Amino acid sequence: EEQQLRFDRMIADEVRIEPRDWMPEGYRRTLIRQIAQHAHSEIIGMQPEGNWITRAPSLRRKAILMAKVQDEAGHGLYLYSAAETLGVDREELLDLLHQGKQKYSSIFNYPTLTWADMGAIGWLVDGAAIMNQVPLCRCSYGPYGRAMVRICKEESFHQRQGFEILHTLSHGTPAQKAMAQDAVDRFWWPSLMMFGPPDSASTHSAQSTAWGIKRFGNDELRQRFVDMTVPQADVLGLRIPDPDLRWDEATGHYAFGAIDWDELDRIIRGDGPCNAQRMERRRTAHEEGAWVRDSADAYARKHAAAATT
Amino acid sequence: EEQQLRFDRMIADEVRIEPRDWMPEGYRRTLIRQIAQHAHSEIIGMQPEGNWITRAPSLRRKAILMAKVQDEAGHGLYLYSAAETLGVDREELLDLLHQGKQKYSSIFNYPTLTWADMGAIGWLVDGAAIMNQVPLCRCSYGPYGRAMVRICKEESFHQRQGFEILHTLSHGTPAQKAMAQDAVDRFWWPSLMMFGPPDSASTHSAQSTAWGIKRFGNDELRQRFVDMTVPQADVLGLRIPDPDLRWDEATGHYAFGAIDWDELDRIIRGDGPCNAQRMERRRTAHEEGAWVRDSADAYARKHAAAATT
Amino acid sequence: ADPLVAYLVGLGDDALILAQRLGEWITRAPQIEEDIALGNIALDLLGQARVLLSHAGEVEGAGRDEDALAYLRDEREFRNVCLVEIPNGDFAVTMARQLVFSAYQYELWTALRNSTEPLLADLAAKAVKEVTYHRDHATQWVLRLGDGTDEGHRRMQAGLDRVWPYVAELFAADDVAAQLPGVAVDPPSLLAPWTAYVEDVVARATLTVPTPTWHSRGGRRGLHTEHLGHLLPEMQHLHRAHPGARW
Amino acid sequence: ADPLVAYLVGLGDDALILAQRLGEWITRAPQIEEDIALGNIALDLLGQARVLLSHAGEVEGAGRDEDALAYLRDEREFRNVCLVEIPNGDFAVTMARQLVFSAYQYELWTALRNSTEPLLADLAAKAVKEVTYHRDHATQWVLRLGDGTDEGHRRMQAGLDRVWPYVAELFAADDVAAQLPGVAVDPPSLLAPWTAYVEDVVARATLTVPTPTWHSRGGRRGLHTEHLGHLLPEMQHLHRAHPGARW
Amino acid sequence: MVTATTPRPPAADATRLRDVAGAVPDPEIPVVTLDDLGILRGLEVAPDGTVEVTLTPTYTGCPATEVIAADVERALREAGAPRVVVRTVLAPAWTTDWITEAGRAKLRAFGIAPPSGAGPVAAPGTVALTLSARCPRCGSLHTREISRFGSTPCKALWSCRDCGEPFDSFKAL
Repeated sequence: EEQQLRFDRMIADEVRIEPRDWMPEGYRRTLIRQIAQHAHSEIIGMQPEGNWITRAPSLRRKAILMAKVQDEAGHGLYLYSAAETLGVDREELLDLLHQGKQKYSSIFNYPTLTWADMGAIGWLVDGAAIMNQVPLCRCSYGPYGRAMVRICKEESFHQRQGFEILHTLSHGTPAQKAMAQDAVDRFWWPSLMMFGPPDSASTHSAQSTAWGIKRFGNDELRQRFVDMTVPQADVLGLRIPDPDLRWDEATGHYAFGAIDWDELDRIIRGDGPCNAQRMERRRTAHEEGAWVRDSADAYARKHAAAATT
Repeated sequence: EEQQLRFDRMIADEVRIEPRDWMPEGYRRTLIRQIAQHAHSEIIGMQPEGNWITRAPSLRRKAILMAKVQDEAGHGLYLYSAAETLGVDREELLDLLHQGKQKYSSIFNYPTLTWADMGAIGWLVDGAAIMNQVPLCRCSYGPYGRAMVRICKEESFHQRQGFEILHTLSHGTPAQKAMAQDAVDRFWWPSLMMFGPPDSASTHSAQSTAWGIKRFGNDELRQRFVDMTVPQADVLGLRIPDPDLRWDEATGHYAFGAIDWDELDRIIRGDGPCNAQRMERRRTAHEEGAWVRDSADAYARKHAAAATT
Repeated sequence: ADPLVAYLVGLGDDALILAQRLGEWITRAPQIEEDIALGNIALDLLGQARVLLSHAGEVEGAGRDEDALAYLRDEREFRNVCLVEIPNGDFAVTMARQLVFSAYQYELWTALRNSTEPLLADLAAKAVKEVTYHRDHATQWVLRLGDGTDEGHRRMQAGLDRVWPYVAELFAADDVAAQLPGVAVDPPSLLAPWTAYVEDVVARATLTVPTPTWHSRGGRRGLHTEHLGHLLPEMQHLHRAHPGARW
Repeated sequence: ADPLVAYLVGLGDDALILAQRLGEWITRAPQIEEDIALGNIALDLLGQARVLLSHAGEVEGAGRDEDALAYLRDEREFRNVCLVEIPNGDFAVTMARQLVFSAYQYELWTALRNSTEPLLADLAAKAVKEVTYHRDHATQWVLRLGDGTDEGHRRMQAGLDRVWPYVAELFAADDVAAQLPGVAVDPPSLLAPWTAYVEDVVARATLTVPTPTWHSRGGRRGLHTEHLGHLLPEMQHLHRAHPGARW
Repeated sequence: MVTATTPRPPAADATRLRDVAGAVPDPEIPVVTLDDLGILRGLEVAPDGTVEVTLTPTYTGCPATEVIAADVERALREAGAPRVVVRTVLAPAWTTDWITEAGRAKLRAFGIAPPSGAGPVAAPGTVALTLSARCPRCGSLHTREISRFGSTPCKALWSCRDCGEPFDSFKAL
């Protein structure tokens, strides 16, 4: 119909779709799913780092880490609000998360075993996230695109802090340097998996690209990430745990080894080291907080009623 | 009547009263109260030491401490059984404890703030307890007296371990020695209070003495404890925190400073640093364990029924 | 020992230990807003602690920085009041503690704006603004829980009951403060305005001000609850495991 | 690294970490008998750990004694299976873990009585007797809870569900053991007798053997759950806070 | 990069260096500079050429403060300062009133509502009053606060009831 034509024209002209504009149901559903997954990832992603707040090795690092985890919660809220402009509400989305019907990024199913993991997450995981997210700043859906602009800026700050943690460790005592290398060894491959399966195996992509939601293929973004990160590892004095990694003059890119997609599959299926723990913590927080939210609602109703009578 | 005369004669002849013997109601009640309070003290007394099991500074000390706390639980059970020979049962006595209607030794309302407190408790608190308990080995009530024989043997072992902890600390690093001195500073006066108020202010004593339950006055036992302990402090190289402490040639005893009975009163009234915490821990363990005990009972009934049908 | 150092350390430890406790909430709060709010309050307190402990180290002049003071002291050397070290309990216990402490800090920093010690006065001017938010946050929650559902009311009253034994210690006369006229605040002088504020909130929340039968004492002299001895290992472990390392 | 050292450390860490967890129960058990029983089991495990770690230190020959190994290693250097480090949960979770672990240790020590390494064989002869009691204790409780009240049944099943994801790791083929034929036991060889025993108990308790969707891995390679990182600070703090001190 | 003879900046260079320092972007909201935020309190060049910079943190616990100090130091060195000392002062306490008009415009353009109104009212017995934030996208005042505390300590999260846009609002301090 006319609406569809108008929508298609806006997409073609790169005019942003806004909440009050008509949009096809598939577009709306795709966006809800993607924004919700992104929001869930921010919320669940607080856990691996939150795990070290009470143990941060200096007050300065403790403050930085607390601020970072808080940022993630803020980004989560922000994204849930963006999703709400599409006509769902946060409670529904959280329920879907808690029931396991919506996902979050698999990277957060790895445990944070040492302080250096705070560095590796900042440098590699946030680095990969930014690589994925920068193109979303141009997303056809206005509220999401604008949210991403601000989120990406803050994430860059986080990535810089992660890099700095690793830099300090790799230039510290031998034990600190070993800790940094160990963290990179554990987080390197999972970070590459964050770009998703190879394009040849990826679903959803074509339609998302047509709708101006997705701008680049998984493999292309992954390659960019590797190209950006390898020289940074040299600055850090840390080794990328890939014997096949080498500069390829012909392509002008780094070639890298085969990714263990079975591991990603296993984790997506729920058999990762922390899937159960992350979900349990989230559900427990939600359930144990029910009486708090209920009481706040009751108070609000009571006083709203009082104000109008 | 005749029973009373027979009872009085047994007491006079130092023949032990046994569970099946007739005894006056007051004697029975006094014993139940005293044995229960003693049992409760063993159980509550597990907490200040249990607090350090997870943090013991060597595996050897951890094993010794675990064994000690376990001994205390064993003594508690043993004493509850002794009380049960007087026609109450353990559940009743625990209920009275949980309701605050029966007491336990006030000494356990002080916190254990450092590892050295494990030493001070062994040396001073167990030392004072033994001083109080040795005369009870001759208690007119058979089961209690025999229980005390066994318990005193084990407590002596504990006291020796406490002494050894302090000895190691006071001959260790300056920080360790300071820790030991600090523990003695905090536990000295409360240990003296363990003998109870001055005889001039003590209730119950006369009748208990007549019944062959109590053998010595509070002040006499306290003096014996001071006389025994002060030379041990010299061996430890630790200072007793009492500026008035001195050897009195005339009496052949150590003279010591005034005890702050207000502090003891306050703690007995419930205003001690850990009263609330100790009781809460005990009640919580009991309440959270209710379903476990219930299920075990149900299982026992089910299988007893099955065995007889 | 220099009373100024002791005073700064006492206030710094209050802020540090409460920040540590609030940090335990993060990822466990009843709603995401509260993960943020509690994190934010913790961050403010951590900021206060860093300023106070750094300055204490400078005044002491023995080369201890904020981290040496936070990570390398033992339990008996901490000078915080016992209130801040008690376990978080449920959200109501935490909000009761927040109400008590933020209303106390509000009066404290308000008074310290006139301290003759420049750093304290400067910090106070800044902190009083932050603490105004903290106090408002706690107030709103005490109202919502106390005057919301029956369960909220019951739990909030239990929360007040749990923390009230630790209140008197905040306002107890303090040797250290007494030695610093003009610099420090006399804790008893804060009681009246604190009571006025808190009793009003408790009443509006349809709750009852508890009358505890026992009171904590001695945190400022290093006599703590047993809880602190379990908080410090977690907080200090990594720092102590790598002596001399930079982070 | 010497595989014998690694093997001894692995078994020693299993016993040490579980002893630490069981130690947390003391003064919190559902009845005093259980304070004693759990303390007793913890003490047996601690005894095994001390023998194993001391011997590992001797074989290694680098001057590390049992305390150096227990207190001065970091999380990534611990070699225990993940099962023993998970939090205690309620009594049913602890009993589920005890059933799984004591039945495993029963088979392990039974087999190790024939180890060609004399210390292991000697320890095994003694430990198998202790573990027989542990297994019996856990068995009795799984029966009482599973076949007692409805709440007991529900909680006991939840306890099994909680710990079963950590079972497979106990029986996973192990590089280290593979390098020590005659000395070590091949973990997969213990699975059949373990399964026979445990499935019988679970069935008699009217419970169901869980079929978990995920499995722990990697404890023997130092890849632990996040829980271990909170257990170790508590365990090691005091020892580390006084470098070089004797206790 | 080290040149053989580092030119010593003349005292008159202080103005230029002040501009350099003031142009350093905030690390978390890089669309605004330190000058925009009003957190650069002073810059002096000592006779020996040492540049002394005075900053004030937005919040006592703001972890960006140290990063800002490092960024200022680097920017000044690149601009030729031989030695830079950055001091953080708490007084006078920073207030959102110090954010410049230009800074406010940039924040708005970035989708952050600049601060308006006041913090919670301190007087006991009154309901804390928070003024509505203006939607930086459509300009509506028909907005609601979602979270008093936002992703960074200085911001709260709001959403617009008219255009739906979620937005950060700089908290008045």
